[in-house]
Amino acid sequence: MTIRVQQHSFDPGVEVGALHSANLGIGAVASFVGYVRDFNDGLEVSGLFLEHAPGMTEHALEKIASEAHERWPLLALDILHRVGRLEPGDPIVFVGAASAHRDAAFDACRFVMDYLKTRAPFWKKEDTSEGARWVEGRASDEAAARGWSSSG
Amino acid sequence: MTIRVQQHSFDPGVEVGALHSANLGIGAVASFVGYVRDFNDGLEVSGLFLEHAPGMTEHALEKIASEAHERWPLLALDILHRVGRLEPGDPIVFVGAASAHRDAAFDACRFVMDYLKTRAPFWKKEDTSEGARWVEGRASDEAAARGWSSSG
Amino acid sequence: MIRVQYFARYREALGLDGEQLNWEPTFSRVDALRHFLLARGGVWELMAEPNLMCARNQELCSLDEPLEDGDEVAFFPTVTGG
Amino acid sequence: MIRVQYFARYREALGLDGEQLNWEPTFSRVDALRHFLLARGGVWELMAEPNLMCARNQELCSLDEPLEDGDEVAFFPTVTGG
Repeated sequence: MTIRVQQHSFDPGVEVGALHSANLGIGAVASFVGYVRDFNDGLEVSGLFLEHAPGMTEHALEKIASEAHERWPLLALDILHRVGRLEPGDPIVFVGAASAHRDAAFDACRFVMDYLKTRAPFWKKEDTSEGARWVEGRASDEAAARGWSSSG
Repeated sequence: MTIRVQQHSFDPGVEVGALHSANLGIGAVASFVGYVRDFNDGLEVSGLFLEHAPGMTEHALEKIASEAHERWPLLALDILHRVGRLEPGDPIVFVGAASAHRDAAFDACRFVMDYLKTRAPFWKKEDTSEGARWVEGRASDEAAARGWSSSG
Repeated sequence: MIRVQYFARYREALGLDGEQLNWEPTFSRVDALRHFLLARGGVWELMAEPNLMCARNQELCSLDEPLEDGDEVAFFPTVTGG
Repeated sequence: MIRVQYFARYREALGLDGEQLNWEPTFSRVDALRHFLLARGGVWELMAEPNLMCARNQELCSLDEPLEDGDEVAFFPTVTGG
């Protein structure tokens, strides 16, 4: 499994290709790319600063990835999260899961995203038309992450 | 929405980029790539022929895509399916769904894949170590597609 | 006139990718046409497969689908795309 | 000795990214340390926020988590990655 926290951008095609290249038994790669939007919670957004907790971040991502590997028969898993200053349209996060069949790939990809949103130490500060503000966590994200404990 | 049935290959990164380029309000692109595996149902696979029903195929894909647009607030949707002769490791299908938030993107992408598996006129004939054989539909695929009718 | 198409394993088994049949009022539904073909016997017994799928005028349909003169019908095994 | 870290909105509001506190036997759990900080009053009242999250030795934990001399603790608002 690959885990990266980095400032620079990425190409989803390269990531998907790398996931698949691991094994000719891979029949399915489900992936997700999150982007900076130009609008959030009623305000225009002109940029974003992504803070994280070095050390703790890697711990949290490894734990999430290990749990995904335990739950599903994955042949490869890739988590890449950017930090620092980002502009609208910039990709923020890539998660890709590879398996023989699509169910495991889809489930694992979504599981990792749900956990990233609620269990990994990243925080977003937006520059909006009314000044800078910290983004607050959404209750729906917390509910999504909790959903996996009961269905697991 | 983009729908293509083609013989030549594709680059998932180009597809994801094109989906996102539609709109700076896109916060999430969920995508899926299916690949030819080198092994299926207990036999080595050296190649695959993908037959389809021209005309009917485009009809079916448009119907699937329209239904996805009706169910979720999508900002872009891309379905690309290859036909003809393919080798192990070749990408077969790309489905990408773009939305403001991840739930709609994930749900729509998986919905389209489940329907593609059971409602679109494609058939696979594998070259295996014991000769050529037509791949038979899986009951689990049918169950997955039916699941969307009850949860919709 | 009814145009009938066969795909994939059916096409290969029947050695036929399609045919045109004169319209008969008994072809009131897709299932009636299926029974007509099944009655040919021999290799046509695959028309009795429980997983047989069909389409009318390029849209998936059930065997109950009504038929009209001029329609196009397709019979095929379970699809396996994606 | 306990090393305490503050992140994101907490870091900004407190004007502090971390501090070292002498170990006190009363710091038996993370929640006891939180109450100690909360008692400083003023801006420290954010330690009473219902959504406050915490970590011990770089792992997310609950406020019930036991503490030991030498541990590293972090307090922060709800995470918003992904």
